[in-house]
Amino acid sequence: MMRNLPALIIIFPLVSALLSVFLSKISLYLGRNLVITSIFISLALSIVQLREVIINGPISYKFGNYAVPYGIEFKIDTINAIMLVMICIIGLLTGLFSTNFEENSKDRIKIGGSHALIALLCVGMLGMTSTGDVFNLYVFLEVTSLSGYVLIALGGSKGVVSAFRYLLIGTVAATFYLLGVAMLYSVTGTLNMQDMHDILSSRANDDTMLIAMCMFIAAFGIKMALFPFHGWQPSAYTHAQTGARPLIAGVMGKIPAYAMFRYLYCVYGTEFKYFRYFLIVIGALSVMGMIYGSVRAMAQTDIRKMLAYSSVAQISYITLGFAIGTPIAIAGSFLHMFGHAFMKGGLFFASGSIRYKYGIVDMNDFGYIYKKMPLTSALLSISALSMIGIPPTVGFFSKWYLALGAAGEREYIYIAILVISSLLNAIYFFKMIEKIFMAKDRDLKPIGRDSVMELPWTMMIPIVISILMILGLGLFNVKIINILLMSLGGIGI
Amino acid sequence: MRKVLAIITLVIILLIPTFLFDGIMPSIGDPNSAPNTHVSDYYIENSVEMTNSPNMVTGILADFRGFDTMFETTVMFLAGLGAVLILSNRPNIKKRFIIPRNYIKQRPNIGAPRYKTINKDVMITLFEPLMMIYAAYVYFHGEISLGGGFQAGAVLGLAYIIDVMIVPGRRKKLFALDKGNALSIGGIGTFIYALTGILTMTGGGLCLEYDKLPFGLSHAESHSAGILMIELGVTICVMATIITILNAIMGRVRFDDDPIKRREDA
Amino acid sequence: MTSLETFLAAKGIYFLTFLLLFLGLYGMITCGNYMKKLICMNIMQVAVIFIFLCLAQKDGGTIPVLFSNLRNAEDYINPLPHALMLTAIVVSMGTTGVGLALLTRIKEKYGSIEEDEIIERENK
Amino acid sequence: MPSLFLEAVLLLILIGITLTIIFGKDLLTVTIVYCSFSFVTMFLYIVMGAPDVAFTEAVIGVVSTIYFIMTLKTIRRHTK
Repeated sequence: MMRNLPALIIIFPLVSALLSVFLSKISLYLGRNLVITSIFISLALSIVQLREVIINGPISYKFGNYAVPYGIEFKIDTINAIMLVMICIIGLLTGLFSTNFEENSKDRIKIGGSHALIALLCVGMLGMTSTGDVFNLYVFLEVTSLSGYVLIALGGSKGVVSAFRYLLIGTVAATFYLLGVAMLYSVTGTLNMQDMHDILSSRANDDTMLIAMCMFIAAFGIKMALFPFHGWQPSAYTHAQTGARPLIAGVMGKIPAYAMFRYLYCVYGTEFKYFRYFLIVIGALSVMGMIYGSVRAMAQTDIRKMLAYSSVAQISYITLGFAIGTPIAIAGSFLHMFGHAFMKGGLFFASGSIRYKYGIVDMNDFGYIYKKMPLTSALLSISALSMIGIPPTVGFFSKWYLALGAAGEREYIYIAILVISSLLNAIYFFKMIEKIFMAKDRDLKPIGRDSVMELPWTMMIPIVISILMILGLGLFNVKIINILLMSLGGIGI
Repeated sequence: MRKVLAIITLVIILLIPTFLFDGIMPSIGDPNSAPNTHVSDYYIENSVEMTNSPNMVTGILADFRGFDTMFETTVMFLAGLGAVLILSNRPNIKKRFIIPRNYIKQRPNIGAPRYKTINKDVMITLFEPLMMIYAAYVYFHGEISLGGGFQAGAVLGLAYIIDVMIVPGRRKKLFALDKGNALSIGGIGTFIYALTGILTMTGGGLCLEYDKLPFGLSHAESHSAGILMIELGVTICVMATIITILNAIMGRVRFDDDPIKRREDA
Repeated sequence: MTSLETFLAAKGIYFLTFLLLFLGLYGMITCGNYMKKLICMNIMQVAVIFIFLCLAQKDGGTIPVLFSNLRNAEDYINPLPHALMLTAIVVSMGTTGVGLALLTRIKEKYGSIEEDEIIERENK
Repeated sequence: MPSLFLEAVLLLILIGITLTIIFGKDLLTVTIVYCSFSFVTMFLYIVMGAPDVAFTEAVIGVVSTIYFIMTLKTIRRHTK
């Protein structure tokens, strides 16, 4: 059992997703409940695994017990162990949250199937995070993207068109990724990341590596919606299925960012000849993305679209940390990754709840919502404050570590951009807070569903846990940074 | 404007391969190039003994890199699930931009098909069993010669497609699967694959370590049994998925000889 | 080996394959019709498969199925890219299936699969 | 290795087919031409020494062509 932890974390949601449609035919909610239970089991297992990794060091799991470059290997260090926990938490919360959006539907395939998609999205992301094999990463990338396309397409007619555009551009990204793998394979002859790193550092082949890295940046840039490649993202996040939106917007963009980190630092390594130039390129893209995303977000009134554009800016903070390249900045960008998953997930939980209760998405109608839905507006304000970077929340600390790292490298322009971007964030998030607390009362009528509480309990749990995680990650930031630094030393930064 | 842009793109795209990708790949057919030496030699020399499968591609696909194949099968299931879910709801007829015309009144009655030189039913009844036998051959013979689970499943799916498409709705079907059932079967097929992984773990091994299958077999037998088990899962999943996607798309197509009732609910 | 063969092995085949890949990309960018975009997407994926299979070729090697009289590593071509590309083909087929399902929905809602018409109707 | 000539010729045919697809106006023609594309691809796989991949491509070519033609029944045939 303990030996097989890395495989079991993936296999539980996989099996539940596969059986979900079949079980829904037997009993209406059986498949759905099985999916939620299995993600919960995965969460428990991943916490156990995190403890194991912190105590005993990195785990290497070999499928089929074949020696390393010949079979597929999973490599778990503290960074991806924490990421697995994050994916499982958001996946579980999303699974609970999206149960509310299908009450009226009696279509068995739809109820079982949409939860199976959430589980498969989790499976794809869990696999992408933990794998140590470049081709295995491609297969998981495709699992993630396919379930993403379908979840976006389920959000209605506009969702279908944006899903189709995402499918086209996402497949181009996957093809570029495969092309990069082909180039690296042509100079190394292996597919294992660690083995590849050893061969690449002994056998310099700079031209091929240069072009392969361009391919990887384009591929992962498209998948995570980095600035010039972000075209598909705003409409896709806006029109995705309401129940699954926290998972799509909160986590789906961050896993390719982690994969890019693996390629930059684990496969290529700092001794690569053109390494500095790549950092400069990524830094420039991040800076442009931060300004562009914030400026575009200011112009929106639809809360979903505003949050989508703000994601373009926020993903750039993460890549900015990679571009600075010191351990403390990278740890800061990982902290921002975890924090932003809960902030953006929380904002989408809150906006989804408001839509569930009153059927509105325009911020101009949010007047007096704090009296009608106190907990939801608490989540909205706390996440907004965290996005801006007000001290007790996690947003402040991640930006603080990023700025510390930039100061250590004497990259003062990055600090200036961080401050400017935070101010722009403040402009549009204070606009939202103002609409919640000060706008005129619109006399909103709840649509249809009466309940004693503010919301059904399956929606309250995600909201409460998001608030707790945003504050908790902020309060215990030193601990998390220390855990992250443990592994960063092992990678050799 | 658009044409000029298109031509500029074409020129750039023709220039990229000439300059950017010039001389970065190893020469084709060089036995000493990196991809042909490092891992490849190990597979060629050892895979037949280690996996008991004379076809090295199947050995690698199903044994060394079996975990990849598990998720390849999952992708197939996911594609079927996605097609069914996307096509499970229709846009509201009033919100469509172009409301489909009802062709019933305009269409003249074609009557029975005029070409009667070949009796298609006989041809179909002749072809389908042959295809299915061939699929079974491909499945069981996959480790020894070409083929494997995927191809067998696709051939089975093609037999179904021929059965459905040539004479729709006129003859009793070979086996009828609606899209919900086909989807469930696809899920179960992939589950068989995952179950193999779980069985090896309960036998005390790592995931997909066929030596530890709890059947009490020798090394060679257990590898063959493991490969056959996962190929069975792949076969079922691929067959069911091909049928699922076909059914999902076909549910929206209006054929010339459809009964009238089905057109009006469209 | 003639000079043409040397040229083909070193550059020619790769050049043609990359040309195919970028022609597919060109089609995806310029075609206004979504169905043609989907087909060009398939062409791109096929081109990448060619590149992998080019890497697998070996002079004097035969297909990677065991023959009893051949035992050495240089007698067989590299089987690993073949296994990888089987996976890639299946994945591309899955993507095509989902894409076609999306296309059917788009046609039902917007009555067209031309990009400019859809953009025009989307903003109505 | 004489097979390189064959590969080059087949690749040239594929490029021609691709140009036909990009500049074609009738979607049914495009689909049928795409079917021939996957047929030529299958030959190319065999020449490259990958019969397993060729077998898969042969089957997939048929299945995806059928899907394309089925979808085409719901879609207007001529492009702009």
